[in-house]
Amino acid sequence: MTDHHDFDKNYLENGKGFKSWFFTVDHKRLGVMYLWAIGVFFVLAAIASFLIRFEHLSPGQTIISAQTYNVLFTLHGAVMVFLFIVPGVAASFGNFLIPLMIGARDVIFPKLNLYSFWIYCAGSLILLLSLAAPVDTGWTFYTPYSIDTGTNVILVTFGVFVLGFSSILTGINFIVSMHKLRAPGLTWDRLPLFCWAAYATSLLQVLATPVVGITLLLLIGERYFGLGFFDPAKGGDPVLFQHFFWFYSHPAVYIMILPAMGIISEVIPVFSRKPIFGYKAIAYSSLAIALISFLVWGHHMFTSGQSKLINIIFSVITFAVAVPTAIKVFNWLWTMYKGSVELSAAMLYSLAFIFLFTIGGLTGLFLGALAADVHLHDTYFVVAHMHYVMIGGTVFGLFSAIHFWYPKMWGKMFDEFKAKIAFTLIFIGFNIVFFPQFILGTQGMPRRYFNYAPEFETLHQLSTYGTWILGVGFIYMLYTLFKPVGAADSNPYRSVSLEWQMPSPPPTLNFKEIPTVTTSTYDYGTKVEQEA
Amino acid sequence: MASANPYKTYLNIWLLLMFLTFITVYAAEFDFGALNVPIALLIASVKAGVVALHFMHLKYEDSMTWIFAIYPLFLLFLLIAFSATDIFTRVAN
Amino acid sequence: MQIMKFIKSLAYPSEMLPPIVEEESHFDPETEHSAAKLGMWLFLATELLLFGGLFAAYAIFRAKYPVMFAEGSANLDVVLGSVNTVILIFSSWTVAVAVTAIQENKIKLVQVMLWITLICAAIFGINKYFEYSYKLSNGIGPGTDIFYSIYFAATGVHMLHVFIGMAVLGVILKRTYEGRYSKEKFTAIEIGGLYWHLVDLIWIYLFPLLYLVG
Amino acid sequence: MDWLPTSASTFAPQVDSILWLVTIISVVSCILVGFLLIYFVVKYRRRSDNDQTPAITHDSFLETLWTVIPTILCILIFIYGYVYYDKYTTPTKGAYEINVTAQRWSWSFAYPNGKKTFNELYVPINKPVRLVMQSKDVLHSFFVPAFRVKQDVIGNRYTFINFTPTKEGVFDIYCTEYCGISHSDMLAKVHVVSDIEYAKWESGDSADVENAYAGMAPDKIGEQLYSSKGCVACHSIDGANGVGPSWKNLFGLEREFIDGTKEIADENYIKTSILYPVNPPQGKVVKGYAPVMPSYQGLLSDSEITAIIEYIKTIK
Repeated sequence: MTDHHDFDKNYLENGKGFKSWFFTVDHKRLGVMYLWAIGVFFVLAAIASFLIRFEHLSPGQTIISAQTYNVLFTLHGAVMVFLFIVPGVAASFGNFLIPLMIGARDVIFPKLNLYSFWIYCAGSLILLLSLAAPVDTGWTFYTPYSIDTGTNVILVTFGVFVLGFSSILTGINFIVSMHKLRAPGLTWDRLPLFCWAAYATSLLQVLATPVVGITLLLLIGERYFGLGFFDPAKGGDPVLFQHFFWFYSHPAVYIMILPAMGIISEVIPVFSRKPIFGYKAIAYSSLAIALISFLVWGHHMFTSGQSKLINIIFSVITFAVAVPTAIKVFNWLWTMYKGSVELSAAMLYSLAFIFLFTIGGLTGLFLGALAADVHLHDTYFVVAHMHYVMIGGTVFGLFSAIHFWYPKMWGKMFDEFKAKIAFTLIFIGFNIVFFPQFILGTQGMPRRYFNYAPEFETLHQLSTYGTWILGVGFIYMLYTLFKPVGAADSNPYRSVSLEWQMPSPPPTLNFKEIPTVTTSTYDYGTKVEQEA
Repeated sequence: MASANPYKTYLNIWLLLMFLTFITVYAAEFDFGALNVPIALLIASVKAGVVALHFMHLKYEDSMTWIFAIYPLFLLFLLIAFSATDIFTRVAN
Repeated sequence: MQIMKFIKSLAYPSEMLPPIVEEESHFDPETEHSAAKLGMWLFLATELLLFGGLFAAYAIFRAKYPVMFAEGSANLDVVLGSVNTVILIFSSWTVAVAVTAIQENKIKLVQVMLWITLICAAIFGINKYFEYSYKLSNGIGPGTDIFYSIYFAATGVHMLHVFIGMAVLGVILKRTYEGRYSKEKFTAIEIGGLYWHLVDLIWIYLFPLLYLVG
Repeated sequence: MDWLPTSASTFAPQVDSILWLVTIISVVSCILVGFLLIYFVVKYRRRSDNDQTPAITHDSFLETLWTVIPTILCILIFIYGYVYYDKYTTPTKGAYEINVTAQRWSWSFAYPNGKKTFNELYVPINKPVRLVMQSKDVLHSFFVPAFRVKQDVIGNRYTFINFTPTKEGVFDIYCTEYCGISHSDMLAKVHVVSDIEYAKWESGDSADVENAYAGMAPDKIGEQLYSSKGCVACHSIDGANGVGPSWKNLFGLEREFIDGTKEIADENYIKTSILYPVNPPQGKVVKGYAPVMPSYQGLLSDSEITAIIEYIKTIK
């Protein structure tokens, strides 16, 4: 029809101006826009967290009031969870990569993909509108506090409800794309592990999100009509709200982490020049996690007043989920065995992911053990555990992806050396922020506390100083990324997977001819020593 | 994809559904005690199954569609089973 | 005029998009058809779980407050409920016929059937309106007790789906007059029909649970 | 600084043993992962751009190994966690039952002998205690780090905590379920005392308290009560608006109430407000504030109320 059929034109050059981006159906442009959006929200929520940490430099009021503090941690949690990390890697890199990896010209429902993005924008806007009278419930909206607090709960929950549709529609799009659009020869056991992870994530998005949707709708009903399901004063049950909420929010943890795991599975083989170790185990454990993660939500509620029997059941199943995760960690490690390992910035982030995620996972064992959780629940131990998984895991995975696919996305290279300096600062800063919090929590420092006892001061201060290093590292990373140095080859890392076998940046229609796949995505190394 | 005379089949199915609706209402006249809900749910499920299989053509769909049609039912069961287990085993500990 | 244009652009965003959106599909019609159906089934799965929260709340509170549920249920109008059930199942049948008819290129039949469906849906809505207003005039509303909260929440969310279904089928009906569908191209009617059947399915459960089992 | 808090109940050493067990497992695993990571990175670093690598895709033995070992460890940790949790949740027959009421943002305790205390829990050493807890408003959570016990407190339903204190002393009670603006000030103390002292405290009604304050000026006593009875959670003394009105310059000030009436804040007004804060007809809630203050009837003696009034007079 028009010039976009010109195959030589890459997706970045095909059309200029706001309209050509905001109304595009090109999955690559949508992926890039999601990346921008989550980046902006990440910075917003990070600023909130810096203020929170600054407040803790001394006990009592340091810079902000108690009410502002409560608003800030709610804002930090809600924006980080619903605007940044849930759409996060799946929507940005999922959109950019899945069609390239499966050898398709786009996702199966390109227009729906655009609508999902619009819905995401609308939901974010609604959620942020609530800043006019900011909410102080915490991102978990526990009843009955959220029913009777005077703040803008309805607007925020409605925003989350709308965002849910974006999540669901993106999930449907990815699942159906992977069923219907894989290139000839790209069988399920040749599919890149990032796609497997995205598939498992999409399943969770499609099946878990509606439950939180109805829960938040009912919460709105509680506030408007006084429905009473979650209000003890009306014969309802606040713990039931927690059941409904965590039925979504526990699988949501895996919505956040699985795509990052997928990224690690892509990056490590490339920089080790080895096939991924235990392809099937990693692929199936993604699926296993997706299925079992629906069975463990109650481990967020061991001290909530849940019955003893159900606590025990949830504890057992929780330990069952720990196993597939352990398998993945060792498989990634063993991929490097006898390889040819190059420590690029992307690889450094991936290796840091393995280490930090191991700590995050192991500290989960403390929380899964019933008697220990009684002590540790709702303390800083949980805060530290969660951030080791979410930052040490997801965010490090995202940074790895940003560096790894940078040449493919922008057609340019960044300064590797500077990127490694930024990595070092981020890694050190992160650990200084969050490791002391494990100790704080074990000593009994509760979370969501504006004020704290003087004996916790040293560790709190240490943690706050860490945020400054982390912040500097993050700014330096952005600086490095915004200053490209020279053009990129189509395949600077000599990867064998499909998305690198095309020009950088990719042409608008991806493939002139749909490719036929004949080998595995991880076809590295010589076959002499295969299978002892 | 449809059978020889789909309109006739649909009409039969519709008549069956009407009959089942009548049974549901009629059965509610009697008190079966604890069986009231299971009976109502059983009839409703038969109706739902008929609608899904014939009107929604689930009969002709591939196994993937079947999985996506049935798996949410399993999740719904989990949601109810676990939260009910909690609420009805809360003896004083 | 500007406003009308804007509203129209909301309904048909594609009309104001750059040409790239109007690109013909990258995929063959067969793939597109089966993909749309699979996508719709996935969407139905989410709809089912959306109602799942309500069913779970129903199950738990019914077991907790059996007397309240028995009394509340006895106060609901079984006749009106039964009439609505018959109407909704009938409309499900008409949609099923419409989907088959389009595959035989019988556009006229499709249009008649979709009109009947829409009328049935409207009657369903009017009945619900009478039911709600009767309850509300007697001082019974959401929040009266847990049973009525469930009743209003469940039927309310269901009613919302009826409206959405009406909108979907309405747009499809309009497009049949524009000649957009044929024997070769009927995916929209089929997945619109699937959505309508789901609305029916949910009601098949809600009716006995709310009106009959006391 | 010790990484574990004081251990002062029979449950605490049990929890600590799990914490130690999992810590050891974690440290060993972390060292293993960290070592392998660094070893592989160094040993197999890229030497030339055309390094030959073997195409190892899997190894059934290794994979079974790192499936089985974590599984065994997980089962072990679960069993530990379960056994101690079971002990903790099983009440001892004849335990000393204390009723706990949580409300924003204070704790009150009612004892079997009819005594009541506020933000101060008294328990005898080495006697099993059972707390029967309920919330008057939103969710709260009762947490004593020294005892390693924690349980959410819910409205319209009782929840329970069992513990046997093993060490005399004063320990912190925290609220760990977020409950609003003064969540982090919803603090209390638990006093573990010997049997003899406990008996004294039980029989002595407020005599002990009076003795403790012997020789102190009333306004100084009031200043102590201000923090020990939880007034500090809602009322500032520096003029800042909290949940309730500030006490600065309060005495003698004209107050306007939500029903539009006015009154001068004198001794009688303050006493009435402490005893009947929100219940009409006596209760007068100052305009601009929510009617959330709990009644201190039975929790403060007349002389203590007088002391608080004297203290308020001094805050200028």
